[in-house]
Amino acid sequence: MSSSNASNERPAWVAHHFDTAGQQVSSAKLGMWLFLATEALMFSGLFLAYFLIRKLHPDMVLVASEELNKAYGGVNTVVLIFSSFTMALGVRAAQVGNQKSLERNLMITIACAFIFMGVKYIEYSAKIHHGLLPWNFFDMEKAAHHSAALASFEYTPMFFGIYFTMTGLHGLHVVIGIGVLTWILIRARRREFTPDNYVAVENVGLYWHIVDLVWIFLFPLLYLVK
Amino acid sequence: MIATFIPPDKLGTPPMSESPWALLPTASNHAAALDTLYVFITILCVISMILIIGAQLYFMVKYRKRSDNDRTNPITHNTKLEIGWSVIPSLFLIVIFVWGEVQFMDMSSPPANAIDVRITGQKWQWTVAYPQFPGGPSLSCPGNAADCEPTEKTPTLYVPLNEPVRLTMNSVDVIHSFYIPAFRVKKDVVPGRYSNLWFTAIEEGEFPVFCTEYCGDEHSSMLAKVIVLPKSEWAATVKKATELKLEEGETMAHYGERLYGINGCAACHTLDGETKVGPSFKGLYGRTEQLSDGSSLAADDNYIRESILEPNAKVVAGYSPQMPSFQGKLKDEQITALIEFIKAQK
Amino acid sequence: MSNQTHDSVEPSYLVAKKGLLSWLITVDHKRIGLMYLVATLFFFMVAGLLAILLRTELFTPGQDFMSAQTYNQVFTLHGAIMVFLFIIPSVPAAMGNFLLPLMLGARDVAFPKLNLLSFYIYCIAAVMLVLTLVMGSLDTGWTFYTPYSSTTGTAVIMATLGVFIAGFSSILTGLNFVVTVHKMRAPGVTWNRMPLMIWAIYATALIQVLATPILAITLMLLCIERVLSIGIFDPALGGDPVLFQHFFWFYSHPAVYIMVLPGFGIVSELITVHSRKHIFGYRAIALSSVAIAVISFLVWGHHMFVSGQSELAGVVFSFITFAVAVPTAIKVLSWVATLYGGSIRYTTPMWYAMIFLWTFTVGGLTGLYLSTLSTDVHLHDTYFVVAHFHYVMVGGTVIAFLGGLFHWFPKMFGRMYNERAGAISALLVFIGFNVTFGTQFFLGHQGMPRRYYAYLPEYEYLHQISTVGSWVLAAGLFLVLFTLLAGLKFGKHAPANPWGGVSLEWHTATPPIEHNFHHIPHVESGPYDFPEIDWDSAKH
Amino acid sequence: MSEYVFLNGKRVENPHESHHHISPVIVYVAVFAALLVLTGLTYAVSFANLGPGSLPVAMLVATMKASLVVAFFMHLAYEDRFYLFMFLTSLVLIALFFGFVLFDVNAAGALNDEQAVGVPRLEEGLKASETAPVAGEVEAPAPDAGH
Repeated sequence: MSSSNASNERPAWVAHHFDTAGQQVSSAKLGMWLFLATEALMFSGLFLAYFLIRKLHPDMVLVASEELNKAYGGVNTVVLIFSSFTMALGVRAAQVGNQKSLERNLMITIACAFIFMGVKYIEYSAKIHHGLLPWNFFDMEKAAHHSAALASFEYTPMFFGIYFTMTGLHGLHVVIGIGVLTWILIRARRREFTPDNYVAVENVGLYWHIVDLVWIFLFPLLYLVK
Repeated sequence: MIATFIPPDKLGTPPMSESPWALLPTASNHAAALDTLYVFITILCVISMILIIGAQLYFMVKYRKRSDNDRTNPITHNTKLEIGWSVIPSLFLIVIFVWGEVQFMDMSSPPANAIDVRITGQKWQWTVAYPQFPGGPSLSCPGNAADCEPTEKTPTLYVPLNEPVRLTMNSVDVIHSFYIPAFRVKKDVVPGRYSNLWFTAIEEGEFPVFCTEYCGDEHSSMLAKVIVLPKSEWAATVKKATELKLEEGETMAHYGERLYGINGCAACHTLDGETKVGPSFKGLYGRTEQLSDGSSLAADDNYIRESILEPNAKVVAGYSPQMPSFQGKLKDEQITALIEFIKAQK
Repeated sequence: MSNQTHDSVEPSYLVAKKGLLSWLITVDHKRIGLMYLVATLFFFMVAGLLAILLRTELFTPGQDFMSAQTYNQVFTLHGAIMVFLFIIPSVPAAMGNFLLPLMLGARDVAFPKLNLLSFYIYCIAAVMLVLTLVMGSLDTGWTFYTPYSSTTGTAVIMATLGVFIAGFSSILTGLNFVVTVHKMRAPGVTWNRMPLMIWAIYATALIQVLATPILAITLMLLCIERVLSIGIFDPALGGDPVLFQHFFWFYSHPAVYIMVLPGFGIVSELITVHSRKHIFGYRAIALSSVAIAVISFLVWGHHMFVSGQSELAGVVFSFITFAVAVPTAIKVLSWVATLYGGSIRYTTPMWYAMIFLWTFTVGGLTGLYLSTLSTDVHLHDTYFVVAHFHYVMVGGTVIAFLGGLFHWFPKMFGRMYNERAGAISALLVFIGFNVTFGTQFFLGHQGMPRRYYAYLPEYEYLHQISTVGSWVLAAGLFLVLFTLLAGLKFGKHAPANPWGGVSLEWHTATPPIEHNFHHIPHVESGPYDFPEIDWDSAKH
Repeated sequence: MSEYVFLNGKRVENPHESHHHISPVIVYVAVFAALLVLTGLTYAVSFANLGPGSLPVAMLVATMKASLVVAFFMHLAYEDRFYLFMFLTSLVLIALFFGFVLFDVNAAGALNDEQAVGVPRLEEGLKASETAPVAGEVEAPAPDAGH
């Protein structure tokens, strides 16, 4: 069911170098999908580093991953999936022009993002407290005191090196997501989006879903290693 | 610091082929096999060049602009021709690939009865050791002279004629690459894992060894020498080159000086007070040293002994912990000799 | 064709807006293209001078006028600046930005503001890379191999961040071009009616988008290795340095196709326009561009045959590398076939296209030695490799870039250059280039290793010839610069279509107006249907 | 200007009318529920200690979740086919990159053993306590007992 704007005159928001609104929207979306492909390729480098560490030191990874708190990981996963859900509802609200529901969903998504970062903060401080950090900052006494099994492996800090890199880069993308979502919320408040011109909301939605997607793969690999 | 470049006459310059167009000396089994493939590819390339550039030049002359109202040929494509010039080169490519692949497989599977030699790459020095002749690293004087200054000696790989030799190589710091042009063999020497390389020398003589993986300031002077000897002389020469013990009547300090030259201490510790990578030995003995963790202690016998075996335990302030450990490389008697030598450096 | 009546009334994009600010915040793809052109040519000169320093130092075996450390820093910066600041952005960003919308009949690229942003990201990257000179320079080689790069004291982090940011500029440009080619084509410009320059830039943009993120993550891991040290590249901490080479070459081999594919695009245009002939095998050349782009992702292991990579992987990579040779051969043979039955005009661009065919064919054929497993064991990391990649990079991309510069100079600036000076520059570049790098093939097969500061005296004779050759090449390149600058100042006004090209960029004014076309052109015929071709002779 | 607008050679009737796919809310709720169930499944997989099989199964579950999000939340199911093609190309590149690198890391040690070279595998490396076989007396680098 297509929107009814069948007239020929050119809406204001179509940029001068585009001939039709459809051309501008599809260009924006193709550009976003290409950007998402680059994001996926960048994170794939880190996932390969993880698989390499797992191949080089399989038993160390199993023991070291026990240190990660599965409950916090689980909460974070549900929070992110819920925020993905509300984001999708937000995009749908923009499509049908339901202004109130768009703003509400955006706010919930941003709230979930903050919760996610909060849980991340708790996890990181627990690790720092136990000295479970990459090589340069790894504290063998604290780690050994924390759990004897860890100290028996020679390359334990390697796991925490890749753990902090992956979750750190993902966390950075969540923070960028918060910034971009707030910007879209401001524009939504200014009623800039109409059922014909909502591609900005959709692109931010796509970005947020990719951030959630990366966590969906990251969570089982880091937390639920068996 | 200027690269301590080993002057060529000290290094048995290779009997290079007279003109740059001739091939290198074919001094190993791989070299002989490889050169035929090398020449085959060259012939293939020359013929293709002649065909392509010849056609180009012919067209350039024949179809140059005659007048303003020239009419040009409407041909836009010719499927048969295009398929032809895709399939024919592919056939040649497959031939080269298979030929190269067979040789490569032969190059990377050493025979079981090969003589085992251990090579260690370290920042800017090769160390050649023979498990059969335990002792010091195998070195030789320039021009194969009987005796010369310890610091002038070049690491040398003595190889018997017509006998397979397998090199098991490892690096202690960064990636190096052991390359003997005359034998057409090369393998990266990677820290943290062993890499191996084998050949059978088929021609006597001296050949240079290069390091071909960039490894820092003196990458270009990290050279060594391969000397191919008849099977009969090989064992005796190696035994003499690698033996490292206190001759009768030789003072411990002089023995220490020989060890100082052979084990590559000169690469980082100078004798004239100028700091290179590590502290200079001049006036070191007995001086109180300020350590990196703030404490300070006198540089006495056991500090030097400990620094040789676990160099990173007590590092002097201002120096980075780069020194490789000599644990298992130096016997106690040799460490005492080195300490005597350092004492003598006032 | 679209009517030309009131093109001449409107001012050209050069004079439409005045003042430095109008250039710095422009979103006009033509102005951004020129800004890229000036920046990349500047860095080409900087890195070129570093190259002359290198060659002059190698004149004698021992030390001439710089120490080993300085020499290592000079060759590293020569490599890094040439690769990341000149050859990757030069053709796609400088010429691609200028020509893509014009050849497609569009008014601008899909995301003009993003285009300007990627130029400024490029400027930040350039500043950071040049800043490393001040902060202890860089001596790891442009390949940043660990564990040397993670342990050396030089400014590796500043350099890797600079290259990391240059990667973003490359991704955004590639993304912009892919969307433009898909969504902004003028009516009638179907996939088979696009000029081959567009096919080449489209294939390059695809590689830029899909390969550069891996470089981003590799360099980020290197920075983290130096600061926090994860240890996957450091053997002492449980990792393996060969992994870095896998990560690095997975980007860097597609990157060498980012460098050379645009050169192919330019040559296709030059040869057709100047020999007044339809391209021979349009579909074959277009598809081989995409085929090269695809295969380029499968062959990175041929840089690591002797690096401790397993022999089985070496065999697989060697076989696929041979597969890349076929589409490249098809291209070269199709270009030579295009000359058949033509009416060849020997203008400067055509001279450059002709010497391209020689230098690139030599570069391509010497690649056979390096993709064959056993000969690569002998030739890896020797001057043979240096000669091979210079024949493909300088002999391929740079000579095509110079040809393209002379070809579209009238369209960009509305002035003509001095034809005689251009031809002499082509001759000088040809002689200097072949003398410099031709001798290096023999140096390499004699076993002279790469990146050597001091060498055995046997190699001195060839090194001296090569050094003299490099001076001739430098003279030729400076002559190119003076010819173009003189053309800019004193050149007479160029006619609207000096070469008689029929692709869309020649249908608008010279230099083009601000938004390219008054009325969006309707294209009915292909980009190579020259008036001189007598189609009816094909009937009987 | 009422001149007709063409796009890629085809005349466009009403150029500024754009058609989007709007899926009903129920689709989103269903996908959300499915995602929660699958997350529970991921937990179950990890506690069901399938041994070596747990990684592939966990990856399978994660891929199912990912394809749900991509298809419905990101509307890829209703979009222009080229976006799907681009996304799959990047996945193929990732698989290629992983495949070759992991194959190589795996094969590096194996080949040495296969040729009975008796070269210690990667894990032992040099850091372990065995004596470096250079100048001192040589015994086969015994696998160190530390682990």
